[in-house]
Amino acid sequence: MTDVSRDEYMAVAASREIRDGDTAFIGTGLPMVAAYLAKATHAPRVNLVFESGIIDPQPVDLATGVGDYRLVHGSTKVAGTFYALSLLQQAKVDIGFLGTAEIDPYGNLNSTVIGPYDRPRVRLPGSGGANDIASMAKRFVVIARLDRKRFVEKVQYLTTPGFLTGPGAREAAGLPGAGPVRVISDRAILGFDPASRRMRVERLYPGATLAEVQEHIAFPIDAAPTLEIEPEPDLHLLRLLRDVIDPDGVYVGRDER
Amino acid sequence: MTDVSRDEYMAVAASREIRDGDTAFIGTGLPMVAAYLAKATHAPRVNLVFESGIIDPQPVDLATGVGDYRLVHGSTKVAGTFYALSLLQQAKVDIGFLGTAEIDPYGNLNSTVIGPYDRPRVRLPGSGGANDIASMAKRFVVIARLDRKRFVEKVQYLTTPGFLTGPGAREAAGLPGAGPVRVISDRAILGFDPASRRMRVERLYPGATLAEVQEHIAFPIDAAPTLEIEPEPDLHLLRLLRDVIDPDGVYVGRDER
Amino acid sequence: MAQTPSKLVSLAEAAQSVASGASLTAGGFAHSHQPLAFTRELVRQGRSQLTLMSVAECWVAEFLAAAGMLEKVYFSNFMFEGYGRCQRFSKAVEAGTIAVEDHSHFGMVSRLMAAGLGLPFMPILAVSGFEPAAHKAKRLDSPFGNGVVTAVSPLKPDVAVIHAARADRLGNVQLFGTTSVIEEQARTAAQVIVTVEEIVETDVIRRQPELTLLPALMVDMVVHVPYGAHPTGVYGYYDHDAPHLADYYAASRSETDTAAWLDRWVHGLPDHFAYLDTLTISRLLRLRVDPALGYLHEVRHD
Amino acid sequence: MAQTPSKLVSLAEAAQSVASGASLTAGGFAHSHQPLAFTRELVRQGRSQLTLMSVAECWVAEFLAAAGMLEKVYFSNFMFEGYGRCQRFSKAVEAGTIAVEDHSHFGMVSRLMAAGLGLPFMPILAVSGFEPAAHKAKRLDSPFGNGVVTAVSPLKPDVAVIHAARADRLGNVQLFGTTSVIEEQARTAAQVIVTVEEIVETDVIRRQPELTLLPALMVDMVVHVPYGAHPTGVYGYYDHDAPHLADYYAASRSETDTAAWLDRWVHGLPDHFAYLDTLTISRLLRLRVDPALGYLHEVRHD
Repeated sequence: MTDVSRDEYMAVAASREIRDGDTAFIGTGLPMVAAYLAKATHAPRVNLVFESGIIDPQPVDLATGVGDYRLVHGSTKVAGTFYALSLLQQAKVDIGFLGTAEIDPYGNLNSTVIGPYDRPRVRLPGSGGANDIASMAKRFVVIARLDRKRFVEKVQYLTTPGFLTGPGAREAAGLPGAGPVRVISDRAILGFDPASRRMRVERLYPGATLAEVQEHIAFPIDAAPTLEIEPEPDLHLLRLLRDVIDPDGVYVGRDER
Repeated sequence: MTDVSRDEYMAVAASREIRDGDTAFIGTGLPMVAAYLAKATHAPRVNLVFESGIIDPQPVDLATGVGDYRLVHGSTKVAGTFYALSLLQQAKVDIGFLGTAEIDPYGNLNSTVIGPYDRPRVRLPGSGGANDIASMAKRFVVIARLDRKRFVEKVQYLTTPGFLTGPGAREAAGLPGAGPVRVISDRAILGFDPASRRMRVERLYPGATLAEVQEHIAFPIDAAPTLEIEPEPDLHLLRLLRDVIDPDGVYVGRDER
Repeated sequence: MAQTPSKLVSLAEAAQSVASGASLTAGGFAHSHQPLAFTRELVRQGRSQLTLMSVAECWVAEFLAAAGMLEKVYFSNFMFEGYGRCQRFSKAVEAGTIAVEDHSHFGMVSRLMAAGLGLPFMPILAVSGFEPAAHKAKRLDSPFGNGVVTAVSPLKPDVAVIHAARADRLGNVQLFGTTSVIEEQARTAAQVIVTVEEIVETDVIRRQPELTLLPALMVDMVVHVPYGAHPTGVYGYYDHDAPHLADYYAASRSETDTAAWLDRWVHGLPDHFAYLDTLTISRLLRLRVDPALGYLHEVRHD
Repeated sequence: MAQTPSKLVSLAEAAQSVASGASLTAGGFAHSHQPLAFTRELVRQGRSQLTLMSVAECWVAEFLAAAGMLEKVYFSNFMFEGYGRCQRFSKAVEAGTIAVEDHSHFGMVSRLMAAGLGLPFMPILAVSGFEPAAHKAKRLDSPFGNGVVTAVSPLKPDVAVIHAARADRLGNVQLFGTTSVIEEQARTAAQVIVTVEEIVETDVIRRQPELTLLPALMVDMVVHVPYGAHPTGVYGYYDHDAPHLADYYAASRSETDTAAWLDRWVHGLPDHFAYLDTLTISRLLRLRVDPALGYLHEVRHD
């Protein structure tokens, strides 16, 4: 099957990061699709938590946001924002997903400003739960399309900690979570070298090359010792994505290959 | 009317301490009766809070305790213990009522042990919410029968702060509440001298004498500049107490005069 | 506060209690239960130099920014889910006319909670903003030698404005669905104004006390404002009005279009009921939720 | 934890997970929802040197004390409302066989909450115990120069035992009426055991998610134990059994009578259903609540 879109590769790869029994902190967009996909396949007992205060929903329709009433209906608990976020501090959250405007080689993120903080060129939406998730979830995954303006040597504002300056820096800062484990992009799946904590290329989507990935990243990046090729998603997964979870293609585009 | 019991005087006097619109933290026994009486008469808009997490009940039957289901039914909010107690810290509670095994001239209370803490002669129930109420409610009222073993020069354990060692001591200790305003006993209503913070006799129940009150208190105690006589309660109040609020005389005895 | 037998006031009266220069916090999350009728009334009356101490009340922030009424904003995230960033708010920050102070959600909620619990700080483990400004967050050793926390300082707004499902005249407030940050916002604010879809008898509140979000002792004013969250939604009543939000979002790309939009939907209408009439009843009915689901099943994801 | 498809276990199995020397916290307040079937099973199985980190679970403490199983108790208040102080517990403290550490309610709840929120301390304004022992509470200046707090240290029990109204097999737990300290207790304990009146399908939980006290992610074991709080009550199900409590209270005045009572009601009965049979169905039916009130209207105040 050659008509798998990049979004579909991303959704499937993100879904795979969720283990059965995990408590996963989920935001709008691809993470939501990935979480539904995981729950419908290999991780039926995943507990989904949304920052609006919704725990473990069973939505009939795809939600348009983390506070969407489609999530409230049929959830197992509705509470408030403090409750949901305090689960992170309690070390009850296994995995969180984050998007970003900028990411550096250590997985540090900026979703606050482009330009100086007090008089920015572009004012972005701000941290939201991102800093909390990255600081306190046991692990987190970044979902970001490759772009030399996004994958930068140094973020213009440190919204959300990855590995900070490298090995030992998170521990020194007192951050309870273990940090980023994966960066899921539209051409490859990236990870972090366990020794240097720098980003590396771990898997290429079919058709993508290492050179092409490197070209779209503004900092030097190597391949992992064994650079793999991501297999095409199972037909069953694709059918779930296309027919059940996101039939209108709201979050998972079909066209871009 | 000469058949008013001491308990009835106490209930009426306690009820009078509640002002309309107050938020009152209420425990089992006489305070509950006093609160119902206040709500049924001069303070219809009193908000009652119970440490079990019940806010503003409208009980059909007299409750046997602060967690009684008679209070849950028809309350305006049910929550948990932390919620109820945190209202004290938020300075939302105007008045609380406390009982005690020992009380000293400054209104400090002991409800923890008689004898040494580690090997007490009598182990009492412990603070419960008493320390919290006395520390943080805007004002509090003690309800205690006169007895030389109860009204003592020095409490054997400081469970609950009154004025501590005297003027300025509460402020120095950082206690947010203003301290005790009244001690309602079975023969007289006591208060505190605004300058010395020591207990004094403010009102005698009909038939009681200052000497008799002093005889039942183990520390030296004077009368307030104007020592008044408590008037007999209004017939309407007595009917409410006897026929509606505590018809079985569970908390308000009829016999002792 | 509780001396008044009823806390019911008009929307105009409630809005009048917010002076220019005041600090506000507002309920709501994403496209849900934001007090927008109140916000429109405030814009209609006109205010300046307001401070917003907010978490995710993006639409309140955006409309106040569009009307040029904001001076300072503490916040953690303003994002119109499904649309993009808040345009007028962001432009004003970029132009330097609104000063901001960023937090994580947990940091912001904890700052409100500190004040709400009467505490001079709240300890958290996340490092709010990571390189925290000294006045908002400081590293603090536990006095028991068992760790280090980030202490965040309290934020205490003058007024909290909340939109909820129903309340009685005494100010007992109930809301269905998620409660977002309302509990902490109502606790911390010096004055609490609640607008509601329905006024009910206290007996109705007493039938489901477990649904009570704010007891009367937390609330100062109650305003009866059906569709008071429109164009955001209220769980169990109506869904958010996606086309209306999209219209605003399109207008908000330019200052002129935004001004025209505000003229049409705020300044050009004398009050909330004129606003509802202009929307038309058929439009409002299209937002009515499926009672079995609590949301509008047919809504398009646009 | 969530790897098992169902968390349902037997009462005996659940009790076996509490080892001698373990620290416990138990739900309940006054005569309401105390996990007493679990407590009886633990007494039946026999344990020693247990620690209780408690707030107001007086009956749990009293029965464990009567059985000689307690070594240390952290608590804020043990009082049998309407009866008097806990006799066997108090006697054991007076005899020096149980060590205690006193707190105010707020101090104790805050210590549990500190651990439950993952914090090395919790700041409060009340001065817990007023002359606090250094290991449980310390005065601490706010780093913002805006006040002084009392920091209380975290308490983290090995096991929390909760009795609730209903749960599904995944561990989503609902309770009607007041929730006492259950939220904080379940958060802080390393292992959470919940006994319930009814096991329901997850769909039943999903119909009223606002009633869920503990989501599945907080719960390790679920045990189906109807009348599991007897002789205390469960709101909406049955009231406390006042004559049974009075019988125990009379027995508890002497060591011999207490032993005889324990022989009759605990050791002499193989399991919880034998206990219920001995009580007789007519006695249990007399405790059944009025569905409109949620409590037993006819009960005497004795």
